[in-house]
Amino acid sequence: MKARIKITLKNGVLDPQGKAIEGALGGLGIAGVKDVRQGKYIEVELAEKDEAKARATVEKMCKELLANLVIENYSFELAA
Amino acid sequence: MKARIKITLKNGVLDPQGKAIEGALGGLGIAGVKDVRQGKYIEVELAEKDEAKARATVEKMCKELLANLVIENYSFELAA
Amino acid sequence: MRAAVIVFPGTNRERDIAEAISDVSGRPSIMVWHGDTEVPKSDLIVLPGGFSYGDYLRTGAMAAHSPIMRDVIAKAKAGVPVLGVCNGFQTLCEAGLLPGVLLRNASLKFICKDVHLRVDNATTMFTNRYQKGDVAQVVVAHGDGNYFADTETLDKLEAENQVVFRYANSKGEVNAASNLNGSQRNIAGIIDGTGRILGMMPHPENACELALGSTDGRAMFESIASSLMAA
Amino acid sequence: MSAAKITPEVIAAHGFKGDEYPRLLEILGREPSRTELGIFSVMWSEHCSYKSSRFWLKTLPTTGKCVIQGPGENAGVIDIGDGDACIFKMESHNHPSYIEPYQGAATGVGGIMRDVFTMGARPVANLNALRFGAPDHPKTKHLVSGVVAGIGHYGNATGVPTVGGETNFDKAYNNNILVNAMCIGLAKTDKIFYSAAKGVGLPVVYVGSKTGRDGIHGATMASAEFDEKSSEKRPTVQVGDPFTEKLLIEACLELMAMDVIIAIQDMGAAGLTSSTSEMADKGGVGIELNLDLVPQREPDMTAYEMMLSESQERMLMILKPGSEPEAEKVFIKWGLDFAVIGQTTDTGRMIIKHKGIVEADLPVDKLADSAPLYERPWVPTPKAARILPEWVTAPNSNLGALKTMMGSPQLASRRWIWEQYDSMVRGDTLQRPGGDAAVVRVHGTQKAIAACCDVTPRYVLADPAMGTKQAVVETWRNLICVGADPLAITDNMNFANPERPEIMGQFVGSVQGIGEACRALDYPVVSGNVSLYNETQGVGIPPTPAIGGVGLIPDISKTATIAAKQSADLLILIGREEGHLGQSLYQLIIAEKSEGAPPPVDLDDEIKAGNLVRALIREGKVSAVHDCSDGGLIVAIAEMALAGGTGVELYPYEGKLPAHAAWFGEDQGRYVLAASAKVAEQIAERARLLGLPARIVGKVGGDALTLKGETALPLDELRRVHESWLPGLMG
Ligand SMILES: Nc1ncnc2c1ncn2[C@@H]1O[C@H](COP(=O)(O)OP(=O)(O)O)[C@@H](O)[C@H]1O
Ligand SMILES: [Mg+2]
Repeated sequence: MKARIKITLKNGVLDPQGKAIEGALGGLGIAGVKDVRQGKYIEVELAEKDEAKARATVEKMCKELLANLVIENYSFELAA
Repeated sequence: MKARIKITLKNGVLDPQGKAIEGALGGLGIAGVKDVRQGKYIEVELAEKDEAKARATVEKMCKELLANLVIENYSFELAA
Repeated sequence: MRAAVIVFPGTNRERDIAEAISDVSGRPSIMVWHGDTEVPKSDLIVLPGGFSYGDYLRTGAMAAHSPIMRDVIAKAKAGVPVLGVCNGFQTLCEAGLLPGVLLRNASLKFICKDVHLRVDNATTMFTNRYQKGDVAQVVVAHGDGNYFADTETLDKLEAENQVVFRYANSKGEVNAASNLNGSQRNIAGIIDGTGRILGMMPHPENACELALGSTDGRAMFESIASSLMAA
Repeated sequence: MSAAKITPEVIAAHGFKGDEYPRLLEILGREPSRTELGIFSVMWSEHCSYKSSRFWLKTLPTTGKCVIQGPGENAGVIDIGDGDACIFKMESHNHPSYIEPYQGAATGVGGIMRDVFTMGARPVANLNALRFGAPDHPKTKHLVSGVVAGIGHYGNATGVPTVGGETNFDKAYNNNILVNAMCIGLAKTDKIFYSAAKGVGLPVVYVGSKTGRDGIHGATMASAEFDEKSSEKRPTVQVGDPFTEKLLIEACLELMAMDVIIAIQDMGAAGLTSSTSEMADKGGVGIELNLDLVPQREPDMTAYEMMLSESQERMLMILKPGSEPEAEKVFIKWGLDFAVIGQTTDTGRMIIKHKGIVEADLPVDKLADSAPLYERPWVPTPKAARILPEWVTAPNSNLGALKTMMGSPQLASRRWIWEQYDSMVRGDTLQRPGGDAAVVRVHGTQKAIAACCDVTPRYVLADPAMGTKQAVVETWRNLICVGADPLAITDNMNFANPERPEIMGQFVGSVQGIGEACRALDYPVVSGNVSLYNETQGVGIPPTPAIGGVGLIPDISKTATIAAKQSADLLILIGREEGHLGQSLYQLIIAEKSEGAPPPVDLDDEIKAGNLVRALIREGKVSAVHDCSDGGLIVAIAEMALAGGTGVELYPYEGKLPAHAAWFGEDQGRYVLAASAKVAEQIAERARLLGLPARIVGKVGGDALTLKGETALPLDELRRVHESWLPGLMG
C-alpha cells in the first residue's frame, strides 16, 4: 500500500519558513496572502497489503521518526 | 480561502532525505518499506473569496516560487 | 576592475569575497542591497555565499526572485560577467541563469572542510590563470551542494566543456571517495554557454592567504582581473 | 487587575517554595494579580535570581588590568589594546536541549549571541561545551545529532564561525545532558552599550520578532528538577530563527553606529519581564508598558503570557527622545518589527497595562533585588587518597593501550561534530577546531583572539576545588600553547540539586578553586552562568564547571599549532613528572577504575612553564606545541603526530617511575614542544634554570609511532581508530 503523510507544525509554534515565504510572495507582487505554514509531505510505499497492519506501521513510523511530536502533528491517508 | 499545496520531487530526481528516512526506518526495525519520497506541504491563507481567482493566484505562486519546476511537481486543493 | 557584490538578507560572505577581489584588483567592491532595482555600473557582478532568506523553502529560491535579481539577469543577458559562489551558485540555478539545481548534501549534514578541486576548464575568464588539471585546495561550507541535473543536461555540460571544477582528491583523482556531497559527476562548479556566468560551491575567497590554510583560490580572482583588464 | 484566585496550587505551580510567597505578600502589602505572580515567579527563579549561588559568586575575582566590565552586564568586556574590546560569555541551555535537542541547542546559541551583540559587539566566534550520556544509551545518538545540528545551523546561518569547544560522553549525563554555548564579540572600547535606562520620559522600544506563546515558564522550567511530568512542559520549547537573528545583528549594529541608543538589552529568559525590570532598576527609574503595542504573533494573548513569553530574537531599547523615526527606518530596512511600547517614569514602579487594565503595578527595586538569597547548608567533599603509580597495573604494551585509548569515547576525534560547523566564514579563523585553542584574527590587524573551553568532570567530582582549579589552568595552558596571553575567563557552573548539602559542597569547592587559580594567574572572571538542578529523580550530574578562556595573540606571525611536521625535530617534555594515575583516562579505560585524587595543580610551576613556553613560541624556537591533558604524555604526542601527519620515535623511559605511569600519568603543568636537536638542548637548559624538569621524549619522523621493544603503531592505523569511533556511533 502507499501512505501519504502530512507533517505540520503545531499551532502556536513559530514557523520561520512560512514567515519568510509570506514575505517573498509579497515581493512577487502576490497580494492578499494572510498566512503561510510550511510542513512536510512524505510518500511511503509499503509491501504490506493489509490496511489495518499498514496503518499500525505508519503510525509507528510517524511517532518514532517522521514527526517531531514536540512541535509537530501528523496525519496520513492510505491507498492501495 | 485556504490552499493546501503539495510539492513533490519528479521521478528520477534523487531524494537524499527520502533515502535517509528509508534507511532510518530499517534501523527502527520497521520492515517492508519499499520506497520513501519526501516533499513539502504548504498551507496558504488567502484573503480572496472567489475560487477561480484564488486558483489563479495559487498557480502563480507555485510556478514562480513555491516549486522548482526543474525538479518538482505541485498540486493543490482549495477550501473555504 | 570594479565588482558589484549583491547583499541579500542572510548573505554572510560578502566581505570575504569583496576583499579577495579588491586585493587583486586594487579597487573596492560596490555593495548592492537586494532591495535596490538597479546594479550600479560594474565589470563583474558577484552573488556571495550565505543563507539568503534563511535558506528557507529552497536555497537561493527567494533571492532569485528579489527585486535586484531582475536587473542582475538583464545585465547578465547583456554580457556582464556574473560569479556565484555557494549560495550565489544556488541562486543562479534558481534564477535559471545556470542549469540544474543544488540539493541537500547526500549525508544530509552541513559540511565545512578543506577539499581539492580539479580544474577541468582553464580557458574561461574565471580560470585562465590555472592549468587544466590543476588541483586547488579550497574550503567548502554548505548543506546543499549536491549538484543535480538530468542526464541530457549533464552530457551537454560535459560536451560543451562547461564543467569547470570537480571534487577530487589531493592527487587530482576524481572518484566517489572525493565526492563529498553526492554531486552528479563530482561537479563543484559550472559555467554557462556564453562563458560569462560561473557558479561554484566551494569558497575561493577563503583560500587567498596562507594564514587561512591555502592561496589556491587567488588565481581565480587574478584570472578575472586580468581577463577584464584585457577586455 | 485580573482577580483570578491565587490558590496554594497556583503558588506551587509557579515554583514558590518555603517562605517565598509570604515574603512576596509582605513586599506588595496585598495579594498579587496572576500577572504579578508570574512576573515574580520568573524573577525569583533560580535561573534569573541566582538565589542559591549569588552568595558564593560574590567571592570570585572579577577585576584586573584588562577588565572593562565584569559580571553583572549581559556579557563581560576586556581591553585588548588599540581601542579594541573583546566581549564574551558562556551560557547553558541544558534542559531545553534534552527536551528538544535541535531547537534547544539552537536557541541556546542565539541567546548567548544576543548577550554579546547587545553590548555593541560584532559576534566573531562561537564555542560550545557538550556533555552527553553513555554512547550506548538509547537517547544519546538522537541527542548528539540534534544538538550538533542545532548549534551548527544557528551559527552557520548567522555567519558566525563556530571554532571550538569540547565534548564528553558519560553515563552520568544520561538523563541530564549539558549544552553550554559561548560567544565572543569585538567592539571599540568607546562604543560599548549597557542596559541602564537612565532618564525619565524616554521611549521604550521593542524590536525583532513578534511575541508568541513560546517558552512560557521556560525560565521556571530551566531550573526545575526533572520528573516524568516534564514531558508535559514540551510545548514551551522555543523555536529559533537564525535568519531573523542575523538581521537583528545587522540592524542593531547599524543603529549603534548612529548614537541614538541610551540603553539596550536582549530579551532572554523571562523575556519582557526581566529586560524591563533590570533596565529600569539599573537606571533607577520606573517603567510603564502598554502591552497593546507589543507586536504579537498569536491572537488573544494575555498580559501574563506576553510578560512571560520567551519568544526568541527580540530586544528592548531605550532611545533618545525624537530619534524613533530614524531608528525605525533601520529596522524596517531589515524587515524587523519596531514598536514603542512604553516609557520610563519617575515613579520607581513597573506598570503593565493591557486593554486599558493595569495588570501589574510593582516596585522596580524590589522586583530586581528583593529576590531570596540563600546561604544553603553545605558539606565539604571528602578528600580522596592519592593513588600511587605502582598500584595501577601496567599494560602489556604501551602503544597497544594508546591505540585503545585514542579510539575510546573519551579521546576519539570530534571531527564528525566540528565539520558540521562553518569555522571559516568571515575569513579570520587562523586555527580551526582540532588544536589546543581556536585562533581568530581581529580583522584587518596583526593580532588575534585565542579561545577554548575546558573542564574534566571526573577530576571535579573527586575533588571540586582541585578539579576546578585544574579546569581553569587547562584553559590557560591551551591559550599559552598557541602563543597567547591568557586574559580572562567566563564560567558555566553546571551542578545538581543545591538543596542537597553535598551538592552545595561541590559548588562551594568549585568556586573556591576558580578563585584560587584566577587570582594566581591574574586571569579574572568577567562573565558566567549557573545551571542548577541538573538532576533526574534524585540522580545528579557530576559537578561540571565549564571554563571558557580568552587570550590575545599580539602578533599572528608568532604563534604555534599542535602539528608536529618537521622531520628529525626532537620532542621535549617540560614539567614535573609524578606519574599521577588517579582519576586518569588510563585508569578509567585500561584499568577500568575511577579512583583516588585528581592530579594536583601547582600554580607557581604552571606560571613558570607557561611563561617559558610562550616566550619560546614568540622567539620562533619551536615548530609545534601541545599541553599534556587527558591521557598524559603519550596521548599528547599521538595528537601531535596525527595533526602533523608524521610518525614519532618514542624514546624509552628510563626514570624511576613505572614506565606506564610516565607515559599515561596526567601530571599538570606540562607541555610537549618540537624543536631542532640544537635548540632542544637550549630549551631543556632554560627549563632547568627555572627549576622545571625537562627531557627529550621522542623524535619526529617516519610513518608510525615506535617504542623500543613494542610493535610499532602505524600512523594511518592510529588515525583510523581515532577518526572512526564517532562516525561509527552516529553513522
Ligand atoms: N563540541 C565541539 N565543537 C567544536 N569543537 C570541538 C567540540 N568538541 C571538541 N572540539 C575540538 O576538538 C579538539 C579537542 O578537544 P579537547 O580534547 O577538549 O582539547 P584539549 O584536550 O586541548 O582541551 C579541540 O580543538 C576542540 O576545539
Ligand atoms: Mg590542550
